[in-house]
Amino acid sequence: MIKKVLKRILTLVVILVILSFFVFALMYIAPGDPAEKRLTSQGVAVTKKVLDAERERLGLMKPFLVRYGEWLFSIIRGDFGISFKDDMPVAPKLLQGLGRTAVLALTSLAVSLITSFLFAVASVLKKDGIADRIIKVFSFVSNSLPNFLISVLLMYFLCIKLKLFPVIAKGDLKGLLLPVLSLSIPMIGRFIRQMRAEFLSEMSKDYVAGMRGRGVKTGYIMFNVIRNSLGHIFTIIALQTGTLMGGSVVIETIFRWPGIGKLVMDSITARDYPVIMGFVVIMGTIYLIINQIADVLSHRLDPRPES
Amino acid sequence: MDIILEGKKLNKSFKTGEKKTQVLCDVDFFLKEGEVLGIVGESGSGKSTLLRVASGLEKPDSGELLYKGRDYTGSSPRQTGEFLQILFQDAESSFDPRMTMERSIMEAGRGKKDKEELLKLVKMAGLDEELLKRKPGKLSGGQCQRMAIVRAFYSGAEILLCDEMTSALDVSTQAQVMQIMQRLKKEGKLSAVFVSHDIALVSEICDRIMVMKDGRCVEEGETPEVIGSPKDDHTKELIESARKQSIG
Amino acid sequence: MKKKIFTAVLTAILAVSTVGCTTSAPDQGTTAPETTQPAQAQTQPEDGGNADTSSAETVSSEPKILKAAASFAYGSIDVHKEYYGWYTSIYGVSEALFKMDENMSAAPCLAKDAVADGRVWTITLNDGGAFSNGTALTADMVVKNLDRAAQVNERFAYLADFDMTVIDEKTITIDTGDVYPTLKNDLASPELGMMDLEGTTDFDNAPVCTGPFVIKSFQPEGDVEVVKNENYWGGNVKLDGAIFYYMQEDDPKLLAMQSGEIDCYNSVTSAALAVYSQDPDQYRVVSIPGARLQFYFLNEKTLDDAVREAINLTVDKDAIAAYLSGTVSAAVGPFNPSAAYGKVTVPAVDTAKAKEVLEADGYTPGSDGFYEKNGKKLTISIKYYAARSLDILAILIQEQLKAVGIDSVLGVEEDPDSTYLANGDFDLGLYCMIADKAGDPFYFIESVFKDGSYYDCNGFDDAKCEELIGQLKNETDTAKIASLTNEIVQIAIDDNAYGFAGLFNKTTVLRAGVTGFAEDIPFDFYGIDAQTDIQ
Amino acid sequence: MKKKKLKAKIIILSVLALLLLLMTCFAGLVAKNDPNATSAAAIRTAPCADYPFGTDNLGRCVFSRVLYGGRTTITATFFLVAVSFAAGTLIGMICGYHGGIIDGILMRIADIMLAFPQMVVAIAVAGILGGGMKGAMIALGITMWVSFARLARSHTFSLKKEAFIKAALIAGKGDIYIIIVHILPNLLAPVLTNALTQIGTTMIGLSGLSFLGLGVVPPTAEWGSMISEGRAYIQIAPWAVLYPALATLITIIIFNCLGDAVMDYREA
Amino acid sequence: MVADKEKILKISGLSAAYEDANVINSVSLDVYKGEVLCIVGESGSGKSTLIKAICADNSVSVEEGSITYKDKVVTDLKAREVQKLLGCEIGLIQQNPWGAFNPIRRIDVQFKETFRSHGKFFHAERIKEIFEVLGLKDPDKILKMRPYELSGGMSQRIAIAAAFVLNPKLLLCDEITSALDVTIAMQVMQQLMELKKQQETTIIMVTHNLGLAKCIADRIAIMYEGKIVECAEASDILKDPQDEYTKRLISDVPRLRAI
Repeated sequence: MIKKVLKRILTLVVILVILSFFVFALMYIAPGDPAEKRLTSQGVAVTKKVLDAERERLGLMKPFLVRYGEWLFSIIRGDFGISFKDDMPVAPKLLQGLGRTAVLALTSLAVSLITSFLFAVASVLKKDGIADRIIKVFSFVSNSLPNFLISVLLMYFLCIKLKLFPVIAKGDLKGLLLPVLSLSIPMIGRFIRQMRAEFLSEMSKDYVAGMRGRGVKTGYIMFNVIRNSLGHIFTIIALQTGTLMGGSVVIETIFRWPGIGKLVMDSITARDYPVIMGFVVIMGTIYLIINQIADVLSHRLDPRPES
Repeated sequence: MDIILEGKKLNKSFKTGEKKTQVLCDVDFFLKEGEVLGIVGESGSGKSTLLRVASGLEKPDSGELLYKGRDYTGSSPRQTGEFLQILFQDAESSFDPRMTMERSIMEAGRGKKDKEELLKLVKMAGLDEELLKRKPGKLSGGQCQRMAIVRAFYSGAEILLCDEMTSALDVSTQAQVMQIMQRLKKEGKLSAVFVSHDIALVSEICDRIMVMKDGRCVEEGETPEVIGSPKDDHTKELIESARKQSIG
Repeated sequence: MKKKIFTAVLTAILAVSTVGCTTSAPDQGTTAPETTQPAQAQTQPEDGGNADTSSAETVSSEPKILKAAASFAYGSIDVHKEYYGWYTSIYGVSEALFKMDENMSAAPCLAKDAVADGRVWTITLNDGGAFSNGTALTADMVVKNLDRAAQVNERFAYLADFDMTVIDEKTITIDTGDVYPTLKNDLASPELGMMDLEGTTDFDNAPVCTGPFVIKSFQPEGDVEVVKNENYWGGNVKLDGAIFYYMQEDDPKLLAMQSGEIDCYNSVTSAALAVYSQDPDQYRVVSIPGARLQFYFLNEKTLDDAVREAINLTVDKDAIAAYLSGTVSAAVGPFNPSAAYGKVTVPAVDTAKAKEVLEADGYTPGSDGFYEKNGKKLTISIKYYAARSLDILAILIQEQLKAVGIDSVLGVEEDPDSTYLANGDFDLGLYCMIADKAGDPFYFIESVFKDGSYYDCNGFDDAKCEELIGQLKNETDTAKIASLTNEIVQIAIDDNAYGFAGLFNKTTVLRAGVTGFAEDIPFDFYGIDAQTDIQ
Repeated sequence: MKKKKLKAKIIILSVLALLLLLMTCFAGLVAKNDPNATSAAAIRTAPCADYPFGTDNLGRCVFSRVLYGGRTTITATFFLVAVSFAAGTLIGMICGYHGGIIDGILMRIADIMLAFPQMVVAIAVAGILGGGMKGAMIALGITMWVSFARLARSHTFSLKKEAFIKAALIAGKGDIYIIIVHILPNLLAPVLTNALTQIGTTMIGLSGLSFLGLGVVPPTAEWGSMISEGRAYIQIAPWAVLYPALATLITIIIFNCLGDAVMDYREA
Repeated sequence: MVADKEKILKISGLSAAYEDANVINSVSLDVYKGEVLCIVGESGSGKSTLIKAICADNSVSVEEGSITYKDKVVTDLKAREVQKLLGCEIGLIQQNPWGAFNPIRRIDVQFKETFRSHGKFFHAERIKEIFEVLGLKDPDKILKMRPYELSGGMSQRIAIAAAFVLNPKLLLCDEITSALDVTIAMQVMQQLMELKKQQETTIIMVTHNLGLAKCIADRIAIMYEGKIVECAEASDILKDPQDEYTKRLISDVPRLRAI
């Protein structure tokens, strides 16, 4: 068993190195550099002399491979380096951003999972009934509007018209509701469709007819069906958590929830390489770890060897 | 009649997860030209695996396979396809659902495009020409299996490997298919290995019978001997259950 | 088995209840109907009773806290570093020796005045200038501040070459090597705000300054809260405190204004302006020409004189300003027309003349109505970047050129400085920058018109212009500076190397009753001060 | 009887989809005004006779922009989905059929692509090739082919075990022949259904990128950028954002329903 | 000797459709208490649909006629009543040995579900008795296992146990041995008959295997294209079949003989 885990960790590391190289190369190719972005951030003109002095200080003059090597060597030692944007250490920035994004991501994941789970079960129980059709239409509609539009609409109606929420969230539970809602609506749509398909395919299995033949109550049957489809559902959730942990730039900017998404977006515009690279490493690791967990969990849930 | 297909000391094992299961242990078999060899055994006895190894679809761990004395142990299905064809239990899934029967059969002809011969074989199998235009989904199980026989002969193969070919069919359709096999056998055109779990069916068509249990050949001989005076207990048990269910 | 179902149901109820209870939470703010009476502020109990900002209140028992939205927030508030000084100045925490006023001249602040005699400037400090911790501001501390700024801020490194001597408690002389006419304006830059270098322990989070307010709470790249500086040297401070919410997006700012959660903010978008103008007695909008210039380079290497002239005759700045509905005022030259150095003339828009000029240069209208010359269609490559409404400018210019028969193709870049400005790959390159940093024209002329400067990318090179720039460098007399500047700019305009489209207005929106948010000072680095008040 | 009903549903939806495509392709006939013509006088006018959907903040006719925009959005979306479909299915089949190291490597690359931050790609590509649709499509394309590859791979796994593949091997056919003649046709239906559902996600992706300034180069009309531009004026000119959003909504619903109907038909 | 028996099930003039094809047309059949009735037919003859109709499976739409079990008209019962009926009155065993239980959950937990659904408590003794009759050694170990770990024969035996545990009066068996090897099939059949004797259950056995029917059936009904073409005592039907189809069916069965 240990050998398997080691092998997985090795592939993880290899993937991360390749990934970081690609991103570093992309950033190197992209026009503009941190020194110039930093000095002209308020639109004030700058002289070449000042610009070159700043580039020298940030070490941008070194050849590409040397800079990548330096970065890789420092990251292995766990040192995420100093941000090019404001000379602050990168690690605390990223971790704080990750923390805030995690709060938003995990709450909306929980809310979406519970709601879509209830809707999916309801729509499977009364297949092709009115409830099923309404849920189906909702799952399409909720998935077809861009989240920045949903956020503005939510903010307009809930904050201004109905005055239920403050526009400026105070970081408390009430402030969390609107961003979670904006994040959850599209997710609920996707989850319902995926869960519904999973449950339906499980319902068509022989053992359901067998249990019905023994007069087993629908509640127990549903429990079995759900229990069996959890395996697949975990893989779906894992995929979704991966993207969620990357933070939603849009939601975080509009609702002033400074998570890792917004931090990275600002860093990209400011060409703040250490932060971007740090993000890629952290996100890569989180993403691949979540996938491993999903694999282990779905194997635990459905121990049958891959038929 | 000399031996056209032979297997010596064949071994095969499968690795699922950590544990390794031995499916064939030192199995020998031989088939003479124009003869039908029956292989009987319960599920898990290794009879289908033996067939797949003989057909080249799977490689044996050890042992030898000879075709007319020539060793073809490691050869690929492309090479074994020159002299043998395989008939599967689920006839419908042995044809591509998207292709018409005619195109599937022509594909097995290795470039041969001989409509006459095809029509002759279709008539021999007692099938209507119209069926050639249809896709497998539109044909019944029995019709598909007979089309499979047409394909086998159209490809010019000398040996037919039948893997439980009629187990999925109803009794009446099974009878129709077996009539065709009997006729081919009489005309001396058929040398086949016939694998089945139904010893009664095997006793009707096969000249020699091999009984397998847990990957080993427990008994082998001419049909009347094996049925009349079985030596191995497992063979006895098989014959006993069959006799109980026979209509007499 | 039962247990599992029970827990599942329980979690479902829990989730639904949290959603339910918060939505139906008793709404503290009165949902007064949208009457003309200013919207009731959303008083949050957990916020520790902030001021009820309805104007009916005369004697307010609660503290007077102004809430504003800030478009930027930095990771540190060390006055000398980067542009952090801009924001400590907006927060009313830091003050420089001088302060820019409405007509763009440096008014006294911590310093009484600054007199130049050839290369030597003598600066006398205001008496009574003191830090918020009580220690007086001495000449020696001023010199130490300027040295530190030169050290930590690349853009002020040139200060290190000056030789500064402390004469007495209140006077300093600065020898600038050769003539440096704009020193007084430079000393008004917020980055040169005064900090008590001995008294401050944590420069990034709690600098001790002289301003009317002191930091109460500072979240790096987040919200900032300030309170009145009890012993402010400049007299009584009207406000008790202020909160600056960091809001990058325009929509939340508009909605926060409407919900009453903020009282004012600047750089208001045209969309928000349209909403505020529907409710004039609730929102007061002040829009004055600012110093941020929208202009375009015309590439002399790829466009011949006739084409450049035709373009400048076609682009209608007033029409563009109309589209941007109030956020931009049409520009003549790079500088504010009200300033002495902003007096230049631009030929009026005349599409007929433009066509004549083109046809005189051998262009003939092609079959598709676009001009072409010896078989090759005239197509202008317009390059821009998606910020400061330059995309709207690009669209409108393309439209206007098309009407005259000049075809054009739009190209967007994510970073102009390192793309079309660096490699000259443009015919018409749009750009937006601050033209008038602190009331001195030389900085823009030196960075754009001077040969070999950072923004010299359109091949504009005029001997007379170079010579005049040389004179301007050493000119101290303001009248002389103005006439020299006007002359240089006029040459550039006549050479059709540039097109000065518009000056971004400094547009501020204030809730009725709020005054003094630097709404009439055309610079972006001022916000609240001692006079800011909420009636 | 159920199959007949489903077949009818599929026909209706395909007709609707076709109608949509035709409407946008022949926008010229339907829309009177030029989509890019700005007019200072008509800034943000409410829907009226000569501007059926009103005008946006530059006085451009929203109705013609929705039609012409449809053409850009739909062509970009279809092109992107088609390319991802082709690349993904090809790679998925190769992985599914050969397995072993190739499968390992390609699937690891897929993992990397998924973990790739889309924004970084969009900015870098926008930097190199200049802004506009190209950058946006590459940024979206990078992650989209993976879903097709995974689907194709799992279907190829199950198809490979079918008897007709063994029969083809015996008939002496090579791997490439088997993949193209036998595996691909049986793979098309499920993967195409996935393509239909991907259309919706692509459109949303495009408008997301426009919101961050990485979408289409103005003045070309595109639903995503129209929504992102119009959203600032939602209080005073709601029609400028309503109609493009409605157009996106309807298109996505049509294609999603079509995808579902085809899936149900195949299963019935 | 058949007339005085008490009727447990009455199918009168039943026509029904399954997945858009009307598969049963006007079938009438009476089943007497305690007998073993075998319904023999080929695939597509409608025999499985008949079983589904009897246990009111909602995938079968009844067009005409009715099925009455004791006094209840099964075809008109609401879902709740059907659920009560199935299990303790009418039992069902399917062809797929792993079709009775959720393959990845423990067997004892699933037995509890069956008991709890009928308001009874988990009765371990009862199960062990039935396991004994079915020749299942070491019941405690089996109860803790998961169905996917078992062989076909063992799974089918546990399925039979599950059907018998609530001691149904009428047991429907749908091709329960066709997925098993011949030898194991014979053992399972004998054990099933043993349980039938103990609980005096009526059995309706659907199969395509005439030989198997001969061994265990009191009466045999031959079904062809949705109709019952012949129904008589097992011995009579084999000796002199009346209907043409039955004759051909009998002749097609391969005989064990030495050539």
